[in-house]
Amino acid sequence: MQTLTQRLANPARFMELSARLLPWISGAAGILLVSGLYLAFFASPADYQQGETVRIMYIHVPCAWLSMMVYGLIALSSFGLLVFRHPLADVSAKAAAPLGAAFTFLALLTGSLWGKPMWGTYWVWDARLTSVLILFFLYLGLMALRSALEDESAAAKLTAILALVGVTILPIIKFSVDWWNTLHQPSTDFTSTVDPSMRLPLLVMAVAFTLLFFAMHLKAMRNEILRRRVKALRTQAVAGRDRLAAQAANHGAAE
Amino acid sequence: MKSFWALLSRDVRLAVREGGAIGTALGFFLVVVSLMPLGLGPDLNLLSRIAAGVLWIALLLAALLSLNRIFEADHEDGTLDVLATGPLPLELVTAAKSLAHWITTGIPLAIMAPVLGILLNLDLAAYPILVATTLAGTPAVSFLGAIGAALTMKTRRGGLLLALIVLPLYVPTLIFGISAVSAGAGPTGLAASFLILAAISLVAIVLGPLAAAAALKVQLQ
Amino acid sequence: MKSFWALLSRDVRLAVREGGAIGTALGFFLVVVSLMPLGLGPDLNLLSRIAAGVLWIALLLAALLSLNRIFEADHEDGTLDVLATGPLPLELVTAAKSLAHWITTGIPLAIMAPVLGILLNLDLAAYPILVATTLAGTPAVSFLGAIGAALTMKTRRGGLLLALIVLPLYVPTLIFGISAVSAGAGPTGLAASFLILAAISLVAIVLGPLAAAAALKVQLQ
Amino acid sequence: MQLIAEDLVIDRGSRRIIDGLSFAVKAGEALVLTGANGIGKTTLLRTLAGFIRPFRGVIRLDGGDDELTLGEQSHVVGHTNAVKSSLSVAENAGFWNTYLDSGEDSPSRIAASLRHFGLEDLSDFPAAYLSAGQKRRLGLARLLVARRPVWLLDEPTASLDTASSERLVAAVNDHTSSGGLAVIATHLPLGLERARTLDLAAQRMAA
Amino acid sequence: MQLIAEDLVIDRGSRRIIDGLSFAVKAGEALVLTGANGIGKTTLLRTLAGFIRPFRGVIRLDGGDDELTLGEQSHVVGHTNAVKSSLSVAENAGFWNTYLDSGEDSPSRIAASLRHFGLEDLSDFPAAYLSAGQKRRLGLARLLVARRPVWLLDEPTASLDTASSERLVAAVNDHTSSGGLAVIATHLPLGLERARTLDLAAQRMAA
Amino acid sequence: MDLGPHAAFIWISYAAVTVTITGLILWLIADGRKQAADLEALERQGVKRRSAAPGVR
Ligand code: HEM
Ligand SMILES: Nc1ncnc2c1ncn2[C@@H]1O[C@H](COP(=O)(O)OP(=O)(O)OP(=O)(O)O)[C@@H](O)[C@H]1O
Ligand SMILES: Nc1ncnc2c1ncn2[C@@H]1O[C@H](COP(=O)(O)OP(=O)(O)OP(=O)(O)O)[C@@H](O)[C@H]1O
Ligand SMILES: [Mg+2]
Ligand SMILES: [Mg+2]
Repeated sequence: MQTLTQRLANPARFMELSARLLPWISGAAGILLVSGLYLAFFASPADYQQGETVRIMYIHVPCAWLSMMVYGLIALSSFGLLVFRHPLADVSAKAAAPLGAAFTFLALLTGSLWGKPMWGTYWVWDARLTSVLILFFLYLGLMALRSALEDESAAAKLTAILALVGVTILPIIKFSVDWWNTLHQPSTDFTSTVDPSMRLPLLVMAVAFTLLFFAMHLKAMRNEILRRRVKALRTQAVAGRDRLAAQAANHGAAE
Repeated sequence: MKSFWALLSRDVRLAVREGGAIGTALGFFLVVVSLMPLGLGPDLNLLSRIAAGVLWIALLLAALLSLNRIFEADHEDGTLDVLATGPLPLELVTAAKSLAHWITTGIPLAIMAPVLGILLNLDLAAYPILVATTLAGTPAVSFLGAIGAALTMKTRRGGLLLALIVLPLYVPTLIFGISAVSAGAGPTGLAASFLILAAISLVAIVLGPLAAAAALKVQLQ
Repeated sequence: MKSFWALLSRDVRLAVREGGAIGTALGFFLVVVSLMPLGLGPDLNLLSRIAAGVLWIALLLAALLSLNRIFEADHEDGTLDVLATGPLPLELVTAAKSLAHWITTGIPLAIMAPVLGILLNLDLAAYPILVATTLAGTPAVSFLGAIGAALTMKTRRGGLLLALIVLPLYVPTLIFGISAVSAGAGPTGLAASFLILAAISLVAIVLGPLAAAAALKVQLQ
Repeated sequence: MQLIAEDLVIDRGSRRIIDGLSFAVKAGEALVLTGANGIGKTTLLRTLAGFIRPFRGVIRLDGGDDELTLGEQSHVVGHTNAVKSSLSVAENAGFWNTYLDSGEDSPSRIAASLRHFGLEDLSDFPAAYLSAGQKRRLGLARLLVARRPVWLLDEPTASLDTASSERLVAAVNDHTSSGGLAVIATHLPLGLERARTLDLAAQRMAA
Repeated sequence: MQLIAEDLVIDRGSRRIIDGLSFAVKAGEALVLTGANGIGKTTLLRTLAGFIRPFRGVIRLDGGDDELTLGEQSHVVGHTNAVKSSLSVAENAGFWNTYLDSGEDSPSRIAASLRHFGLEDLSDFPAAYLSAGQKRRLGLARLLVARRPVWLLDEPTASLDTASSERLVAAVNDHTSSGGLAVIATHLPLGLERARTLDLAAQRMAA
Repeated sequence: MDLGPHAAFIWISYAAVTVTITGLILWLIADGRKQAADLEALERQGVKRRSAAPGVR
């Protein structure tokens, strides 16, 4: 009996499975998203302190969570590539990076837009904000490094190394930034302080965004696998011609 | 002229391929700008006061980090020998390479300058001025930097040495660049700084390639 | 061990010959420190407030400018191939090279730090602390930087890319380095920052060579 | 057309490398420079190209273009290949074709030069992945992407296989037979037509 | 001692370069690799040295030190020389001598290796000023500054003059006759003793 | 629906998220189509795959 990862290790199997899963995940994400939006706008009250702007929370918080979760996924995939040489690990890491960067960017953006009415400024150099910003830079670094390297398999391993280094450094950054500036807003304990009337929409939106991410990630992985097939076919075409030429040249030299 | 364009476009293409010019420029800019508050303290008032300085320092940094190999790489693989015996005088070779450097660092960073503005709380109305003055001032950075790059071509770790040589040359650009961007200047002060910046760049565009070509001729022996 | 010392002393010697390490470090320091008032305005109070920031930014700059070739040069002339088949595991090779980088940039800049103090009106009593914290914190700069240098070894103009990759990794060092140096910390705060700085450096000394060696193994293929 | 060197004296860092050398190469002729490592072949070629200024002596190209220096009328192929790793084979050749301003029908000229050196199948290949000999061939292809009357070649067959060496010899023979001239430093017998040999060692002993 | 490769398959960037190659080189023997440019000689040597991981197949050194990889028991001389321009000739040789940890009487060993390749007069010369062939000789001198049982040489005679090539051949013959083994890629007939030739082109066609 | 004095911030937030995510989705779909088309074109030219899963070994 094969384990799930073993079965998934075969890209052909993955293509088959993902093709079957993708519509379901996207559908579920869509339904949850619509109901989440309904709950967020029509079935939840304005905050007694923050007023209507609290509705930004329903997208800000899922994006912020995803920004960290996706980095965790990339780190896991990188580990899978470097240690187990899992054939799909790099496909997963490569596909996730731009998505993670996008969610991090959205967390920053919606946070800034929330900050203006709440704190009177778009940006403060607060601990949580700064560490999210640095997370965003790590994403940028991953993508920049990959795009600067031509050899695909080397690029995969090198970005994996960078991702793992980043994951060890991230907690240190989080902790150092906390230390450096203790003025930041005290982190509210979500489960106990957020009113149940807001907890439900937030939860629905969070699940919807997570499913949305997985749908996009699957699609991006499928695209990446196809891209690699195309590339391999192209180089094989060149290689075939070149091999013939090398043989011809050698033949000529021998005569 | 055809040779000039060929060289220019080759250098731009290399910069894009080897360094991923624009994306890297954006990322670099973001990182430097956000490290400054970490270095100087998160006081927003202070930050918006020094925003102009941070912008120009990021520019100089980007120049320093990308300049030091512009001749060295061509020298090492023998390209410089062929360029020197080509139809283009060496002065135009250095001009084309400096121009390519400006296109691949000066322009992207000028376009990205407003990003800095947001992070440092800069006045929205100042953005067009910011971009314009950066565009007018950065040619000096590339063309003067080329002199340093040519002089340090054969010292294998020219980075710090290059910085030591060219940073003093950047002082006028830095002063007027900052005074053009900083808010307090007023329209006439702005116009004056802008013109002076442009003038410095023009001088650099003339002087830089000549001096760099002279340095290269010595280095090729 | 003999191999380790041989490599270390060769790298130090190369840095001294090719870059004139200490003299360049001093000059670079002077230039950066004297450019800061131009960028930030000549307010002496402000300047002494940000002295610590300037010191650390100069350090990071020096690292960025001298790091990007530490593996690339050895790769291009084939030395890296021989080092990789030598008696020393690649992890120790990268450790030796990072250590050499620290000796040729970290130490000179730490020793020069009081120069900055004079220029920026720093309290005399703070000098020993300044030097000590700089010495404790800079290994992280060299050893983490080596990771970036190894990752960008084959991208020919890695300068900006290297900066983009390693600057975020420098954030903890920067924050604690500054909080250790800046006057307001008080003795306990100082001791804490100093210890944390040393701890970060230790983490970097372990992590850096491992990651850099892993990257080099991939690059050598 | 004739390349003339008279009483050349060349110093490098206070060492006299070439001392009173005179020679002439006529159009249609190739001059092969030989001599042990370090005798001064590269130094002499770089002096002819105009990079090194001789301590004494005259170098001129009789019948050449008076507006141009000798270097500007020469193809210089040194120990390095002037190949950019991040460009493809075709892009490398294309760049030199445009830069050196051949003026003539470029695409077919580039294709022909790549074909001559057996690189046509590798056109879209990044030069970084070429083998040593393939890279050398790409460096040599520069000789054919633009016409220049003088060829100054420094150990052109280094790391070439036998077949490619023969292609190079054929290219030089073509060049000389169509009125060009060449000065070639080499350690190996090349089997060129219309070639004379100048042994720098013998010359040095005579001086 | 015996170097054995079994059923090697080597890919580079999704191209299959070597497909099912097997060979064995015994102590006292030299294997000469030949074949056109780009056939895969450098790739094979770098695989033996351990830089490239083969897609399939086994490489082992029977009778070698089991604690060390094949690369760590080999001298690898590639297309580049591993010579630092800013060090002098003696410093370059001295560094490799210490680094590779010869253990034996070092100064005389360094002197002997420089002498073997005719570099003794240049010891204090900065390597930056060496001619191409002199630099190559300095790269080859590394073979003699420390003892290693396996030599992997990639076109070692590139840019050497005839006399120096003969010195190299003598060094390889010495090495094999004292129980070492060597794998050498070359385009030129070297005249080695106790050498067998492996033509990669023929091998490829058979595959 | 009245979103109070800061309606613009809310709308911009939601708009930004919508635009970014829709953009990503559209790009993913377009990219997928392009890869599929390229693959089909190559296979029609008769280039065959040698091993099952190239590039992911
Ligand atoms: C650019 C600015 C901002 C960034 C980068 C940011 C980042 C984050 C992150 C990373 C989280 C998840 C943290 C966790 O679960 O522990 C989060 C959650 C949250 N953020 Fe923000 N945020 C920003 C601005 C704001 C603003 C202005 C507010 C409201 C005044 C806000 C309110 C919240 C709330 C209520 C949560 C829910 C989770 C919790 O309370 O721990 N954020 N944000
Ligand atoms: N990353 C890569 N992707 C695809 N092909 C590659 C890559 N790297 C090298 N090659 C190809 O591998 C082949 C083998 O190259 P190698 O350097 O081993 O040849 P060689 O026999 O040493 O030739 P030479 O005699 O010119 O030195 C060449 O055809 C080269 O183009
Ligand atoms: N700056 C310098 N100072 C002193 N001597 C130098 C300098 N540069 C080169 N030389 C010496 O000049 C001599 C000529 O070198 P050159 O490169 O011309 O030799 P070559 O004939 O091309 O040799 P090869 O066959 O090895 O390429 C060499 O002996 C070299 O050591
Ligand atoms: Mg020579
Ligand atoms: Mg080879």
